[in-house]
Amino acid sequence: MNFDAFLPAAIVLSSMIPGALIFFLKEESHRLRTVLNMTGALVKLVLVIWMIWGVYDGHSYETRLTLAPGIDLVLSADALSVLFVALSTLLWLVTTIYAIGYLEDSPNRSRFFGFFSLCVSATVGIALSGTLLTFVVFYEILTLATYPLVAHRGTPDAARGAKIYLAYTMGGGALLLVGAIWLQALVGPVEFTQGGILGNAPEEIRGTLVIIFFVLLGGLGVKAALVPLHGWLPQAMVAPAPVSALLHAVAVVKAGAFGIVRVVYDVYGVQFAHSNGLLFALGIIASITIIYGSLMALTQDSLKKRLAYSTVSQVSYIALGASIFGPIATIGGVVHLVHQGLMKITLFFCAGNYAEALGVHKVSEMDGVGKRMPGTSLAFTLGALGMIGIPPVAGFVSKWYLGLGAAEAGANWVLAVLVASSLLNAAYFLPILYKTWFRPTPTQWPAEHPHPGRLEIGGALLWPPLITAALALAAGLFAAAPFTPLEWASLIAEREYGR
Amino acid sequence: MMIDLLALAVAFPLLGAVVVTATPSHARGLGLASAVLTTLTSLVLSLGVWRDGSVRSDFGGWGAPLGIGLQADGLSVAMLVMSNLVALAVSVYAGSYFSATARRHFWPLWLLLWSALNGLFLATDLFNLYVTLELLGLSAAALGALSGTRAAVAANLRYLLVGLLGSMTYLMGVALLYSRYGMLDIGLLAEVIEPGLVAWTAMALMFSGLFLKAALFPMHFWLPPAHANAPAPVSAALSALVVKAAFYLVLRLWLDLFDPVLNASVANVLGLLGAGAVIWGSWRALRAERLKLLAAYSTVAQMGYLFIAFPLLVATPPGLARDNLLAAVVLLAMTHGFAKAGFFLAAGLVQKTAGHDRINELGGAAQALPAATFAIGLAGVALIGLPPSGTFLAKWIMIEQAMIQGLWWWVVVIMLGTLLAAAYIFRVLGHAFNREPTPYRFVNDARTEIPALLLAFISAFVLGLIAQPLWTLLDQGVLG
Amino acid sequence: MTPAWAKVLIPIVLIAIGAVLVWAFSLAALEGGDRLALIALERVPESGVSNPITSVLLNFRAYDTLLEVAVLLTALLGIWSLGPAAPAFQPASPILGGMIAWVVPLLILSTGYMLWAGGHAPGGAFQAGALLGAAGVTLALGGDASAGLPGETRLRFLSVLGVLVFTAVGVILMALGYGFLTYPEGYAKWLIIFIETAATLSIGVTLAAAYLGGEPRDERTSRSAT
Amino acid sequence: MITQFLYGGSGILLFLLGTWSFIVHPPLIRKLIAINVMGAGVFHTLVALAYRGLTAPADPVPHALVLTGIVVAVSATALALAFGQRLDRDHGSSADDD
Amino acid sequence: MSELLLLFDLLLTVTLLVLATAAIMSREPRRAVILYIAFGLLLALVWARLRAPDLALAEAAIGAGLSGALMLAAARRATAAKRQHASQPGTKGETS
Repeated sequence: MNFDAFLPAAIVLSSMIPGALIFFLKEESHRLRTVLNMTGALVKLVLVIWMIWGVYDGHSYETRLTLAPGIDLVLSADALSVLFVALSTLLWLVTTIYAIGYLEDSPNRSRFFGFFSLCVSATVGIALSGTLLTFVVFYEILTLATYPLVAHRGTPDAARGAKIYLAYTMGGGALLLVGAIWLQALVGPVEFTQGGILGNAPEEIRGTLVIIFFVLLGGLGVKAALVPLHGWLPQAMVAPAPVSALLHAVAVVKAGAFGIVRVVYDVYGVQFAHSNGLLFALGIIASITIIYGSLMALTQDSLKKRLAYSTVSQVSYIALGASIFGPIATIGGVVHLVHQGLMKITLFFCAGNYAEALGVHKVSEMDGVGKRMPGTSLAFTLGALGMIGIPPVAGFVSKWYLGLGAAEAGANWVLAVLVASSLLNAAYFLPILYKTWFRPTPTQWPAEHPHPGRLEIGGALLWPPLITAALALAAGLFAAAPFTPLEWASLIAEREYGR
Repeated sequence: MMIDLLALAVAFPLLGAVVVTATPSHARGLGLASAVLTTLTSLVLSLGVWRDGSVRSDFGGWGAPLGIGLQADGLSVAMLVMSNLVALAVSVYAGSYFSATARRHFWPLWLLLWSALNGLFLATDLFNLYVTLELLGLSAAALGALSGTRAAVAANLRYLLVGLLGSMTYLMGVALLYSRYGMLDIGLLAEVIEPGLVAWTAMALMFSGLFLKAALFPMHFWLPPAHANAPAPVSAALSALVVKAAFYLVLRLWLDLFDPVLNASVANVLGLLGAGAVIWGSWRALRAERLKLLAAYSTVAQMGYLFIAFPLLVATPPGLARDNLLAAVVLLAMTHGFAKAGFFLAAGLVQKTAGHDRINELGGAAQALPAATFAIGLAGVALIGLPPSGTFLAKWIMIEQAMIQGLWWWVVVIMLGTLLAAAYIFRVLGHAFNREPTPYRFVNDARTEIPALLLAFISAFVLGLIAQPLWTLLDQGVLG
Repeated sequence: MTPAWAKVLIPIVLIAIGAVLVWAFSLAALEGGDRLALIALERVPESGVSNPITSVLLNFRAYDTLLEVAVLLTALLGIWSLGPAAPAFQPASPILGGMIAWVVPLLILSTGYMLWAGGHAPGGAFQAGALLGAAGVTLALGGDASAGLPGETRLRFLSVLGVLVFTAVGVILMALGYGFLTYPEGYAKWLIIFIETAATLSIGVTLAAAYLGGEPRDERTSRSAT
Repeated sequence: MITQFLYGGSGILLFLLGTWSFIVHPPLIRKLIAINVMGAGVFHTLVALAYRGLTAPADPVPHALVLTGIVVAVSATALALAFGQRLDRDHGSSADDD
Repeated sequence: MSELLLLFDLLLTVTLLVLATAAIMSREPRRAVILYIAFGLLLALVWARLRAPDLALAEAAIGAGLSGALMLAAARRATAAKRQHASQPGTKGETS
């Protein structure tokens, strides 16, 4: 087997194998576990960089495993998948560091890190899926791998949250499965192809294809937290902070959003979806979700829940981008896949830090945290500003392209949605920032765990948010430089519309 | 010197049973040795079939119709491999599971059961099948009662009697076929059998007998108590292999013998019963209070899927699609074998540690036995039908075929069963996450935990991803 | 108990099944012809014995018979696994005791005859084994708590003897190149008698032990009825 | 031919009688008798169709099958009775219904 | 000759069926078993008539004889136990 045919599989395995090994480790073997984790993460990073280079050069990588006649498991790399893979790999590395610091001295870490690695493997598998079948396979594995993470703490709350999470995702998985099989029964094996495969589908099955689109959307919408399928997301907040970070920025919601992008562009084809009114329907759903999520975020006092609803809202930008016909909006949606990830993971890291160091869980308790934890708060501020869409943080770039694309497509109502949403974002983030920096520090924090070193909190917890915040800033500042998410997204859009 | 692997696959466990009966003090060592030997024989035999096609051996040199022989083709070998691997794992597990006295009883009966299974998968003669069925039924019931509780004895007595009723009914069908066609060899009969009252009645009799043994809804009533109360390794074998053997026979007889007789309405009735099994079994599993009872009801449900395949098979015209469907059914049966055996073995460990198997109170035990909990989880993945298990692949093919044929009803049943299965599996797994403080060591007792884990792992990962050889195998005399 | 509707329904269903069965059977019997009779009878001389049933049982379909002996063994092992036997019977009356004194030797004698006769006349291993078992049962009825069976070690050995000899002969013949349970020409008769003898002992012992029930116990006096 | 019909038919009747009794009579001993009558019915049918008139020798194959069947039936009966005896022995003893 | 034989066959068959029915219908275990043994012996006779002497022997010795003896012992135990626990409610030997 030559290397090109093995690389996609190797990228998946580079986290799956360490993950499987970690289960067998004794609880006390910190060092070995850390070594395994970090080796996996670094190897994956190296492999992904290799792949980016290759894809940019027009190389194609494909691992194909025939399960049964006509049923192939295909991992392949195109521009879109590489973007998502790169995001997952990078953020996995950072999150692993964070998690090692966060979970110090808590029980069942072998189990935790095992599933953590599986979760990333599944995400990368989703990113690299070359067929709808493969996508479904990894989509379900992701459900399986995240359930233990959500339930990890073992409290009754965690059990409840995990149960709700499972009920939603299993239901969604079932829908996706039915949709995928239905599609395959109709048109044969569904391989993701730039420009879609249904362009010349016979007229008489078009109606069915539209129904299937909504079945698939129902399945993907659960993970992407489209209203009204978002109910699990706030409940899943019971998970440990690194898990929330991963779930919101990289793994679960992103998998759903990525799936929607895939289905629209590479299965149905944007042309087909546009001419059959699918894009419009998707746009409506995404817009409702954006507004609803922001409104809900406004009412939350719990910091993590506010962030969770913010995710509901922000992830739908990706769907929104996909729903506007035209390459510029596509760029906006696709690039937001990365930008939202960077910003949201920063915010969750910070929320974890506040909770860990000061016992601060609620927005109302955040008075003056900026003075007490300046590093964390700086990162938080950057993330929040980015979410609102203030230049030069990455979020601005996404919104700019989305708006431009909407204007170009003549969808003025989308512009209204964007403006409204940005105002709402500001309404729920700015008060936090105000509290953080401009309110006096209280005499007593809810539950303070002073850190012995000279930093405000352990380095493993402080550096990850700073790094991701810096990346979010850089992605906005240097948006036009080569190899930025924006440039890559343009490449994707070019290829999708090019053919 | 001539090695007849077909004969040895039956003779080795038989000789092993003889040896362990005669020297009960060495039962474990000798029993394990026979287990390994038998498994090796079966694997070598299967490899041969996989490479060179089906083999047949006629004992006594008389040949059909006068004599009896054994035959291994793709279908029988697929079941043979699954059964022998599962049985080997169960043997290793049982080596540590049973007390010294129980061991003396377990090993000879277990090896007899094994020879019955091997004999059944390889048989070509209708009456010979009756004898293997009886050998299977008697040894299975005796093994099931080994746990010694009153509930186990009563349940397995009922199992024994129902099994007898089934075999007698089956035998009546055989007698009818013999009286019309004057032979017992399946292959020869297939050449002369023609649709008509005689063949139809014989089929109805034989199939009803086998349905009883396969616990097809609504004839499943005997299964849950018998399987739930047996000792864990025996439950594993009963649920994974013994009922599966009856299903295998239905499939075999249908494919090889009754194909011209079986029409769509018969197949639909089978599918309907299967659907009933899926819904009812899953529902009862969801409501079960005990872990092993849950597993037993899950077996009822999983057997249902296998029968749902019949209407799909009948509706699908011969060709690639039908071959795929057939392979999917076999894959489903194999995956369930591995998964359910792994599940029961792990459940046995949990039960032993906790002293009971009431699901709602299992938290501590689950935490203390990560390997067993994992095995349950992995087996659960296969039972639900999540990827990358073999069940997923099989269900995918079944659903696709059902959609292509426009048989939406079966899609609904399969999906409903899948969701119910997810509910009952995660009901168990939910208890694994709790705040019981226990030092984490993944494997505590390798000899019992590793077999369970391996079986579950095979069901969840290996069979789905490396299913291709099964198609190659089934090409030997079954497909096409 | 069965509900009232079932009491009515079951017989009706069964009668319907019976009608179909009788009909099918009459069709089958009419068209059945000679079935395997001619083929089998024709080849009896090649089988090494002249009693056709014995030829079928121990040569044509010897593999069936092997499994059948295994079924018998399974039943015995199952009985043993269920724990100790029921309480012993009351001692026999003198008349019965007197009868036993001559019935048992007679039964054992006829066992030998039956076994030998099986080759050419009605009889054979199963009938002989049954008589042997009957001897054990008679002893048990007479108050012998061990039914004349030997101690555990020998009892275990005797009970598996049939399967052991049967399988071993099969495997050895296979190893010698004849094929499993394929008797070489000229040896068939003696091999069949050898197998039958072993099977008879096993069957007799198994039936008697099954009648007694319960696990074999070591403290049993090793008086042999064989 | 009429002999075959007569006896074969009575075999089927016996089979049905046994089945009926097996279903409706719960006591173990009655179920066992029922099973044995069912078996006898099947065997009887086989013996009837092996019969080829007073002069011709009977078909030995069904005979062999029946012989095997008889032995299997007695094995099953013995095992089932041992089960029943075990249940009787346990009867009334406490705390074993787990 | 042939009519006589047919009459004989009919007689045998009717007796056989009557015995079987009686064995099945009898509530009292011991009586049922004894009727069953009688049925088995008659069956052996019929089989001897059907030119199956081996089977006749086997049925008489094993089917009727040993099975009968086994069941008789069980029936005796059941009857004794019933007498012993007459006051105790129970479902002796019952499976349903």
